[in-house]
Amino acid sequence: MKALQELARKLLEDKTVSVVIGYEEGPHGVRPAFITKPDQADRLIFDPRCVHNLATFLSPRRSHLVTLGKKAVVVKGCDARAVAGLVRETQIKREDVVVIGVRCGGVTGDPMGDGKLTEKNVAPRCAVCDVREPKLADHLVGELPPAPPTPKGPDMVAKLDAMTPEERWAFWQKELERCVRCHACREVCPMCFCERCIADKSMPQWIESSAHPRANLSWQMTRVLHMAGRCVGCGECVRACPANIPLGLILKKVAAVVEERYGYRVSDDPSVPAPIGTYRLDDKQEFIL
Amino acid sequence: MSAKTLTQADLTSLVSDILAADKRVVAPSLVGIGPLEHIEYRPLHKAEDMVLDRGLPKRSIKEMFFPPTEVVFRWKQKKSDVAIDEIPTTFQQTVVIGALPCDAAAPGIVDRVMNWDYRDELWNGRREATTIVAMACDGGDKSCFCTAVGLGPESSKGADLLLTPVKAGYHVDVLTPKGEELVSKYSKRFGEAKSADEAKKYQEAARKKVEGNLSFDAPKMRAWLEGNFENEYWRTIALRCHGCGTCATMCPTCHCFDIVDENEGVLAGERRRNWDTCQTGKFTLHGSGHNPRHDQNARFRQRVTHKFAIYPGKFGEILCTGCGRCQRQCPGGMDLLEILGDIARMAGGAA
Amino acid sequence: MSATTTSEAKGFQPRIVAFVCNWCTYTGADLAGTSRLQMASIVRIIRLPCTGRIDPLFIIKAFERGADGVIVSGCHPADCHYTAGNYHARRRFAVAREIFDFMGIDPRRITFSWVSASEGGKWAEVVNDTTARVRELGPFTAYREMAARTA
Amino acid sequence: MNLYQPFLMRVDEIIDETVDTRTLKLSFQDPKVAEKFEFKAGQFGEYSVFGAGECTFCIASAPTRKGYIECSFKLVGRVTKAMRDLNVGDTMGFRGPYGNSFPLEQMYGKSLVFIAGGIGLAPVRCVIWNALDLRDKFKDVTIIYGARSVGDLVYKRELEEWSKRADVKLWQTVDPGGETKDWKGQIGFVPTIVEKAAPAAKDCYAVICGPPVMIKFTMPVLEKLGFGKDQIYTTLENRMKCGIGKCGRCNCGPVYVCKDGPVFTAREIAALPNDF
Repeated sequence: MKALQELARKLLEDKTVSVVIGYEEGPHGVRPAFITKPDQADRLIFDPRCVHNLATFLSPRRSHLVTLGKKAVVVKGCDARAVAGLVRETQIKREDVVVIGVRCGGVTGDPMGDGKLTEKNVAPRCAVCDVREPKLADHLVGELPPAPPTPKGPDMVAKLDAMTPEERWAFWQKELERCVRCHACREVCPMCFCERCIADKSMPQWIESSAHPRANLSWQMTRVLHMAGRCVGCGECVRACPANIPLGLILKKVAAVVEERYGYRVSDDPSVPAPIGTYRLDDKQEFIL
Repeated sequence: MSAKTLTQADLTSLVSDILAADKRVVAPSLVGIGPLEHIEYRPLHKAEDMVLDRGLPKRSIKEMFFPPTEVVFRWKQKKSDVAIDEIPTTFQQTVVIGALPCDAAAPGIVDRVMNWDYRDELWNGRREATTIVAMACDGGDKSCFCTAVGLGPESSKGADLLLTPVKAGYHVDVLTPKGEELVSKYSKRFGEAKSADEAKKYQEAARKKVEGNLSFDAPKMRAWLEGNFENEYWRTIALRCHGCGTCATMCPTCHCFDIVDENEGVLAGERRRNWDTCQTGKFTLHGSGHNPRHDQNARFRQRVTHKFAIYPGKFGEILCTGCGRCQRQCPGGMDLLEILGDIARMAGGAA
Repeated sequence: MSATTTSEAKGFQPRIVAFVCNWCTYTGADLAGTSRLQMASIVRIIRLPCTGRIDPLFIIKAFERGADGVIVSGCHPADCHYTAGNYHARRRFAVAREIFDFMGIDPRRITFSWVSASEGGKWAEVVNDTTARVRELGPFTAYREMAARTA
Repeated sequence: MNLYQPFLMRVDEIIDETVDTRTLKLSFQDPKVAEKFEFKAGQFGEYSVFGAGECTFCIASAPTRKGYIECSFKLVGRVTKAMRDLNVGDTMGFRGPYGNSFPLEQMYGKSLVFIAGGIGLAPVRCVIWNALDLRDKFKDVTIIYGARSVGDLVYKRELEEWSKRADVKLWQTVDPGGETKDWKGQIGFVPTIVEKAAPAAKDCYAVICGPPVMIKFTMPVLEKLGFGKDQIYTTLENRMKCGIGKCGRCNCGPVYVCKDGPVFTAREIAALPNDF
C-alpha cells in the first residue's frame, strides 16, 4: 500500500502522468479513485474488495476522461489483459499509459463487503487465475498474498454442455427474458470500445432495441461473438447487469472454444495477435462440408 | 383508517385466494441461478414463491406500471393504406404485496409527470388496476436514505395497506378505500389488530437505523442546484461513471423513455415505448451531431438536477425515494449519498 | 415431379435460407440449376460478396424471420476472390456455431460448406442434405414462438 | 386511442427544396379529424413513417391555410430516409399539435422582422404566411434569410413570391463562396445582413430560427440595434420523443421544451442553463 502511494505521488510530482487511476475507500466501500494531486496519493489502497477493472477507464470512448491527460492505471493481473487488449486493437498506445501492476491474492465480488475472501464470495475469475503478478506492468508493487480460496459449486458451463439443445434453450430463455436492454454490460466492458455499437445502428437495424425475447437473444449472442478472443473475463458486465443474467457463462464458454480451437488464451502481451481477425491455413474445419 | 392483524399463514392463503380469483399478484420472489440468485418483484405463480424476508428487491417496482418495453399500437399496411390496431388501456387487476415503502411511494411521485395536461393512459391504466400492499422496512443498510427525502422505513405513502412485521405475523394498517376493499373482500384472512404497539416499536427502531445515513434541507438544496449549473463541482462529478445507466434502470422514479418502431415481417409492425436513460450519450444527440450534454459529467449533473431541483420545481416532489439502489449497485462506485451530502454542505443546509 | 417430392410437399416444407458468396457458391448454384440437377426447391439464396461478409448475425436474423435452417457457403480455402475472406469466416463461424449450440440452437440446423463454381453437383447435395436434415428436425417452432413473444 | 397513437395522414404533394431537403404536404385521412384540427404558428408534431419511427418537426404551413399541413425535413437518419421514400398517396402518421406558439395577437399593429438560416426557415415560414394572410394587422414585414449556398436555399418558389410583393422586404443572402454567377442577393453571414437590413427596433418583433451558431451571433446584433429581450422570439429544437412532457428527453433546466416551448423569448432563453 505504502509503495503504491509513494509511486503514485512520484509519478504525479515529476509530471510523468496527470492522473493516477486506482482504488480508494469511499463512504460505502471501495471504489475507483482519480488522483490528480500528489498530496492525494495516500488515498490509494489495494485489498480484496478492489474488484473493478480500471482498464475500462482508458477507453478512448470516455471523453470526460480523455481530457484528464496522461494516465497511470492500477491493474491486477487479470485487468492487465484488458490494457493489453486495448493496445492490441490500437485503441490506446502503450506509451500513453503507465501501468502500475499490483500483486493480487484474489478479489471478492463485492466492493462494499468486509473484504474477507471466502469460498463463497471469491470472484469467479480468481479460481482460474494464472496472472497474480501482472507482466505488462511498468511498475510492480506489493507483496504477493496467498492464493485465493477456490470457489465451490457446480461448473455451470459443464452442466450446460451436458444438457440437450432443448434444455439449454429453455435455460437461456428463462435467463434472458429478464434483460431490459439497458446495455450496461456493454458500457462497463473494457473491450467494448466501438465508436458506434451495432446495437445502436438503425440503418439498417440489425438488432431491435426493445427488451423482448428475440431482441434480447440477438443482442446477447452478438455481444458474446464480438467478445470472442477479446473478453478478458473480468466479470464487470455481470456485476453491472441489473438483472443478474449469467453473462459470465457464455463468455467463459466462448473463451474455452477459442482456446480449444486456436490455442489462444487471452493474453497480457499486446503483440500476440487476437485469434479472431487472424487465421491459419490449417485451421480445423471439421464442421464444413 | 382501521388496523388489522395477518398471520404468516393467512398472508400465504390471502395470496392464494387472490390468485384463485384470476388476479395478478406481484411480490418479491427468487430469480436467477447460483451466486446470481436474487429477488425481484415478479408476478407469482403460487403463493409459496413469495419471499418477504430478503430486503429490497434488486430492481424497483416501477416495471409493474411502466414495463421495460411495451407496445403502444400495432399497424398493418396494405398498399398505400395503414390500419392501426389499438392497444387496450385496461389491465388485469393486480395486487402488489411486500413493496418496501421506498418502492410503494414512487408511482405516486411519477403520477405527476404522467398526468400534467396529457394523461398517459397506459401508466394510469396500470395504476388504477393495482392495489399496493406495502411492508414496513427494517431500516435497510448504509445506502438507504429514505428519511432524507421525507419518507421513511415505515412510510405509508402510496400504499393501500401497510404491513409491519410483528411476532404474530403482520400488523396491518388499512390506509385507503382500495385497501378497505381488499380487506373486506378477504375479511376471513384478517384478524383483530392486537399488535399496534409492537409495530410502532419496530417502525421506530427502523427509522433510527436509517436516519443517520443522510439528511439535508431540500429547499436549500434545490436553490443551490438551480443557481449552480456551471459550478466547478460538476466538472469532475462523474469521473468514475461508466454511463451504463444502471442507476436509472434500478431507480423507482426514473421514467424517461424512447419510442421506436419494429417490423413484423414487411407490412406490419408495432410502435413501442422502451426505457431510456439520460446517462447515455445517445439520449440527447441531435440529428445534426450536436449534443447538448456532450460528456458524462453533464449527464450526471442532469440526473441529480432533475431529481432534486427540476422535478420539485415543476411538480412539487423530489424525484427520489431514497432507496439507495443507484449507489448500492453502481459498478463504478458513484455515490449519490456522498454527492447529496456535498451539495447540502455547499448549500449550507447540512443537518 | 417424382412421386417422392409430391408426397414430401404434403408434409413439412422447411424454410431454408442460404447465404452464399458471389464468386464460387453462387455460380455453383447457378450451374446446378442450368444442369437441371434434382434438388429441393425451397432454399432462398442471398448472395453476398464473400463469406467474409457473412456475419453470424445474418443467421440469427434468418431464424428471427422464420427460417428452419440456414446454409452458409463460399469458396474453398485458397480460392477466395479476396485472398483470405473465407479463412476469416472459417474462424468466426467455428466459434459462432459452438455458441449457437450453447444457447440451445441445434447446430444441425446450420450447414457450412465450400462449393466452387464448378461444383453444381456438390451444391445440389448440400441443399438436399440440409433439407433432409432439417425436415427430420421439424419446424424451428421454438425460435418462431420466442420471436413472436412481444414482452 | 392512447396518447402515442398518431392520426393517419395522406401524402398529397412532394416538393423538393434542395438536394437533401424536401417538403411533404399532408392531409388527414379521417375527415372528422381534419375538420376539428387546429393549430397555432410555432407548434410542432411527431411525424412518423410506420416501420421506421417518429421524428419531431414543426408544422411548416400556416394555420390560416386549412385542410392540410406541411412538413419540411432534411435527410439525416432512419425516419427522414423513410419519409423520402414515400410517394404521393402513401400514408404517414402525425401526432400533434404540441407545444406553445408565437403570440401573434400580441404582435398586431407592430412591425415584424423574420430572420432565418438554412432549414430554420421552416418554422419561421409558418409565421410568415400566418402574418401575410393577416397582412393588414401588421406594419412593415421584413424577411432576412440566409443559407450556406444558393443550392441550400429552401422554399425557392415562395422566396420568389415574397420578393415580388410590395408589402414585404426580403433580403436573401448566402455565405461567401456559396453564390452562383447570376446570384442577385446578398453575400455574407446572416448577422452581418441583419445589421444593415433590420428595421427600427421600436414597435417591432423579431422571429429568429436557424443553426445555434447563427442565433448566437445574431442575438447581440439585434440587441445592439435596440431590440429588447422580450421583442425577440425563437424556437428551440431539442431532441424529443414523446412531445407531451413525459419522456424527459427535451428537458433543459426548469423547462420541458416540448410543453413549455418550443417558442421562447430571448429573455427566457438567457435564463435557461446552457444545456440545449
